[in-house]
Amino acid sequence: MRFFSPYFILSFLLAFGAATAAYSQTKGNLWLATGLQLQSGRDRGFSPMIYSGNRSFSLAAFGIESPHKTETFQFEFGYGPLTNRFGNSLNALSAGLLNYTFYHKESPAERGLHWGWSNQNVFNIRRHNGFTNYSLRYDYFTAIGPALRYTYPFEWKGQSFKWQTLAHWQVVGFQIKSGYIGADPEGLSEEKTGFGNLLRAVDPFFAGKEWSMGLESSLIWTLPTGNSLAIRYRPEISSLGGGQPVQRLGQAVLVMVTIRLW
Amino acid sequence: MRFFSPYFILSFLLAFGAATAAYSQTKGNLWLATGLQLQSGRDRGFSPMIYSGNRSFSLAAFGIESPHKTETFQFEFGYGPLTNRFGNSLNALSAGLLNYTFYHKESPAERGLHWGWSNQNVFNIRRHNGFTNYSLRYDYFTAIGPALRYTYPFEWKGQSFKWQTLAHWQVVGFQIKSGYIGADPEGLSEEKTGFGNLLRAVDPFFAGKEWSMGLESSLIWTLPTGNSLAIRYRPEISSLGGGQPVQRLGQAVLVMVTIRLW
Amino acid sequence: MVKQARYFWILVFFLLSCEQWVLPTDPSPDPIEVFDRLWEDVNDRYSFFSHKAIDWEQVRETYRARVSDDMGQLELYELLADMLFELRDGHVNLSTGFNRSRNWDWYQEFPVNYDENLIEQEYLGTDYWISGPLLHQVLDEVLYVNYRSFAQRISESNLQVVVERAKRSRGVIIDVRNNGGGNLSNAELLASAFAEEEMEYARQRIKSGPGPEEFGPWEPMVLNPWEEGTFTGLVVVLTNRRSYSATSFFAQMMKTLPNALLLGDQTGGGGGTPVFGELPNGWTYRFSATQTVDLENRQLEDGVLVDLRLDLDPAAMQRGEDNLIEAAISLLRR
Amino acid sequence: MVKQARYFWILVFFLLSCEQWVLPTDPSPDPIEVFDRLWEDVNDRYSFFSHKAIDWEQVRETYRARVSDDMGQLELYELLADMLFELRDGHVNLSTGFNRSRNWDWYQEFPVNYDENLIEQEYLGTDYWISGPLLHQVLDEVLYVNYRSFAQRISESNLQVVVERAKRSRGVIIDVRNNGGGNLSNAELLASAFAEEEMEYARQRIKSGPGPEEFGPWEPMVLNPWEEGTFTGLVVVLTNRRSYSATSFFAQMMKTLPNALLLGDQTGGGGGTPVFGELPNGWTYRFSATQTVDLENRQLEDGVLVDLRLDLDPAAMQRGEDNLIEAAISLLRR
Repeated sequence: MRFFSPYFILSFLLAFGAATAAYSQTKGNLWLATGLQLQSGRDRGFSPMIYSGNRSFSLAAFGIESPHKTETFQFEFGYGPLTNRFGNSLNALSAGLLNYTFYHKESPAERGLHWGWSNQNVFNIRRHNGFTNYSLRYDYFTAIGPALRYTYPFEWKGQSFKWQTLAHWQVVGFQIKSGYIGADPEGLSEEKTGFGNLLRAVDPFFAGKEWSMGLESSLIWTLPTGNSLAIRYRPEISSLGGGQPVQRLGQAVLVMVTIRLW
Repeated sequence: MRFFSPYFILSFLLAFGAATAAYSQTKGNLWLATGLQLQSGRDRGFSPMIYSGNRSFSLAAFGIESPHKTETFQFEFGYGPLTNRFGNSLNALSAGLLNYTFYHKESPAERGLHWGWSNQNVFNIRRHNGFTNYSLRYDYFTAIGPALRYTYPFEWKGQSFKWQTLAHWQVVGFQIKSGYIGADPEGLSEEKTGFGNLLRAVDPFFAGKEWSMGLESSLIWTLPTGNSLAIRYRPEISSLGGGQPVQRLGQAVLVMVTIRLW
Repeated sequence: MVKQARYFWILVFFLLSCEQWVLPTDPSPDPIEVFDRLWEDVNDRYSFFSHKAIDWEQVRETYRARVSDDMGQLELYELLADMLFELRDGHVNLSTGFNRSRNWDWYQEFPVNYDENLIEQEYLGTDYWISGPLLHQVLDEVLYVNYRSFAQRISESNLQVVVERAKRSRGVIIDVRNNGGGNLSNAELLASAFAEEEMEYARQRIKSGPGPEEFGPWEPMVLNPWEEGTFTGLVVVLTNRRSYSATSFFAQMMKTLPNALLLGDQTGGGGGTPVFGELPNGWTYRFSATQTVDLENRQLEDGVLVDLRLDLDPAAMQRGEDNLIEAAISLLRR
Repeated sequence: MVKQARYFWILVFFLLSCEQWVLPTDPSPDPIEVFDRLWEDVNDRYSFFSHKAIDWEQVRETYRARVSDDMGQLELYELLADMLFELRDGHVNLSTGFNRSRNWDWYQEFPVNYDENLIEQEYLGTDYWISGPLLHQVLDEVLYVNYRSFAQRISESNLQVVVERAKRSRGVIIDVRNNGGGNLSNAELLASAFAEEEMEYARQRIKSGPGPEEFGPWEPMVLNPWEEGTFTGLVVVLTNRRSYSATSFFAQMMKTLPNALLLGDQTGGGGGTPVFGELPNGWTYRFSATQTVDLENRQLEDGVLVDLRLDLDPAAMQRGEDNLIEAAISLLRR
């Protein structure tokens, strides 16, 4: 997993970049970022205790900026051990795809406030190291909601800088969670047919009962070559209700390079 | 390890980039690459059998090109399980720093054959999963030797491409290897003083008895923005004699992005 | 433009203030809180209340009165251990680092029926084979296999040699007395080497909600013949009251096979797979969260009954004989 | 320009052709090759040839003649097992998947002196404490601790409770009979809880080259008192011939302490740390590669002698008594 994700993403981008390089009106960018995420979470299916720790966290994103809108496809990956305050531990892995679209028909793309929407898909899996049975639990959700972006460019000592904050709030979608005791979602094994089975395991995701929102604040230093180096701070929360509730809180600090593809 | 390496490298580059951006005559580039390495190796301290497998392999490099010479500092990291043909396994981790300097006073930097020298530092550590005692062994060497680079730029369907092959051969240096039975190098524990101890553990590295050589062949697609995407093939061999000999053979295929910093 | 940035500062502060709301701090480690958490989790997820006719509300009333927030950790441990003891279940433990509570009534009141020293000296001898965790020796043309813990993994090559030696013998004895269980996959692998065809041997269901009768559907448990080849001659499995958990499942698998029979005393039970939990003071616990029944809907929790009931005879032991092994040998040689 | 590229093609082909030269293929799995590899590796790395007066060249002559490339794997296994048996070392094994060779003469010829059923029924009872792998019970104001395998990790909190209970008792019995060893760090941790001050208890050296007497320097092995607090009252350690490897080291540590004494039979030995190896047919093996001597330069390989020699008495057993435990109790209560 650790290895294949950036590999496949880059392969995809190589192919994708080649296909879209012909667009003359657009700009294509690639982001690569890596850093640490302080994650805290609770899964009632395991314990009433909070498990937290510093995980490694990386992301790779691809963005297309056309005159009227900006689209970003961001793949995220986090992995590491979390412990509770008595030293019990679990290993938590997250993989997600976070897509943004922002509209800037009336104002320049480089500056100001832009509205848009976002789509978030997150898969979380954790293995408890102290439990011999039912030690694996996971959850997944996909949801859409509004997004907001604020960009403020400035100069400092003759260099170009940019402050950018993105916010997203997931409103409606679907979720799948591990069952009351075991790893398989409730209802998954009742029938033998694959798809009917899957449908039984899917629950709705509604803002109010479920939550997922986050910010991405970046301080970006744009190089004369058009590439940039940046530091990003990325707080986020998520909470899935029903069955055994799952809550999570993450704060990642990342160093990031942006590569202008065209 | 997995997380800190790219993180620190990037932090270092951010600082380093800022310091050197003032040079007007030079070009600064950052490479990031990830892929798979088919590694085969034998450590007589463990077994007469070859252990091989596909490991994840990544590298981050920083290069400065001035009118007369090109310098590259490349950090490499590989990790993964290797198995012998009966299914026994060990986990092998490699971390290395490979530096190149090429001279091109008489010919353009973009084309042709250039001589130079290289310095390679590699640390390898492996843990055997089937052995209960003395299951950890490692080796390290640092050596210098000649290097050669050939660059051939060409155009295809209106896009700029470049074929580049680098070769290096390590001639003289130092090595430290695990002992006859245990992980600690022979002689390491004879005295209690740290430095005298370390000197006892160090053996010379001489081409003929020891070997380390490798190639890096890249097919590079240069984007209009000055950045590039590339595929790199990277065969290498190394062999350390004396005590319990260690031999290794690696072939990595990597996808790579190059980021023009200035 | 900068004015618009205010939205963002509001957002940032909102998000940071969510922390306590989304993820409240850990519950208090006070004895009353600890007691309530444990009682409630057992109430919600334990699977044998109705089968064992346990009134858990009544248990709460008895023990809750004895909890106070100024009691010591040792007293609290003893109280909780006593409460869990009422479940009469070997898969229930409370682990504290200083002690681990357990209920071993399922074997402590019954004859031991197993003497390891005797088996090593009189049956295994010094030249028995060690194939991973399987210790085996040929006794009067019969292959005797001793397996002491299903927690020890059987590899395919371990099993291969047992099957091959079995084929050259007049039958197999598998001794899982005192085997306290372990991993179900080892039980399935070992039993699969003696199965001629696919067969259902039990059905299992799992708690699916906090209600006392909230269970998922009954799922069949199926044994498949080992693909590398099986031994379909006669097999005698020796069990005692200390054959527990995965060993009960193994006994049930073998009992279902037409070519195998169980000899000795019934198994201790352990038909519920345990789920784990944590208390706010860091102690961990486990208890059964599933039910397993045989093909006649008898709970495996009550133990798997043998086909031939036989106890170890002290007089035979005095002669240096294990009369269970001797009985199995004469059965197989008949 | 393109002409220069030829250098590179030459380089590439050179590099690829190096493969066989840098990394020759695996040796042949033929019996003769397998035999030679094993004999040679033992010859180079085994540590007790001179101490045990073994003529390994002579052993080669005896066994090499019986190897042929058309022999079966089972025959080859038996031949190699017989050859390794000559080392008279419990830390020597050949593992093949179907069987594991061993030399257990160090206990098989001696009295067992240990009955687990007896200890469970008469001493531990049903209400003993379980602190990780340490099972303990107070007997006549004396703390009896039973530890069955140094392979099972002792945690700091496990040890804490033993030390605390020890402090409230008139002395401690640590029963490591039948404990076949495991991890030296568990031995050091357990012994450290009874050490008043830092002390050297043994010296160890490791093979450093293929010559029969090529060893690194003697390194002292040191026991440090446990930082969390120690029990410095009287301790009796019970050992038998099956106390081996890490258990011999533990016995040696305790023997060096002024407040502890050993009772029972000497330990089985196992004073060499085993190194592992692989044969070209995939079998693995291990054998001793170090030597350890006590403060009088006596090899731990020969076993650690007890302070008080005592065997289990069948008459006492008949009465339901373990006379070693009884002797330890009366020693501590004196």
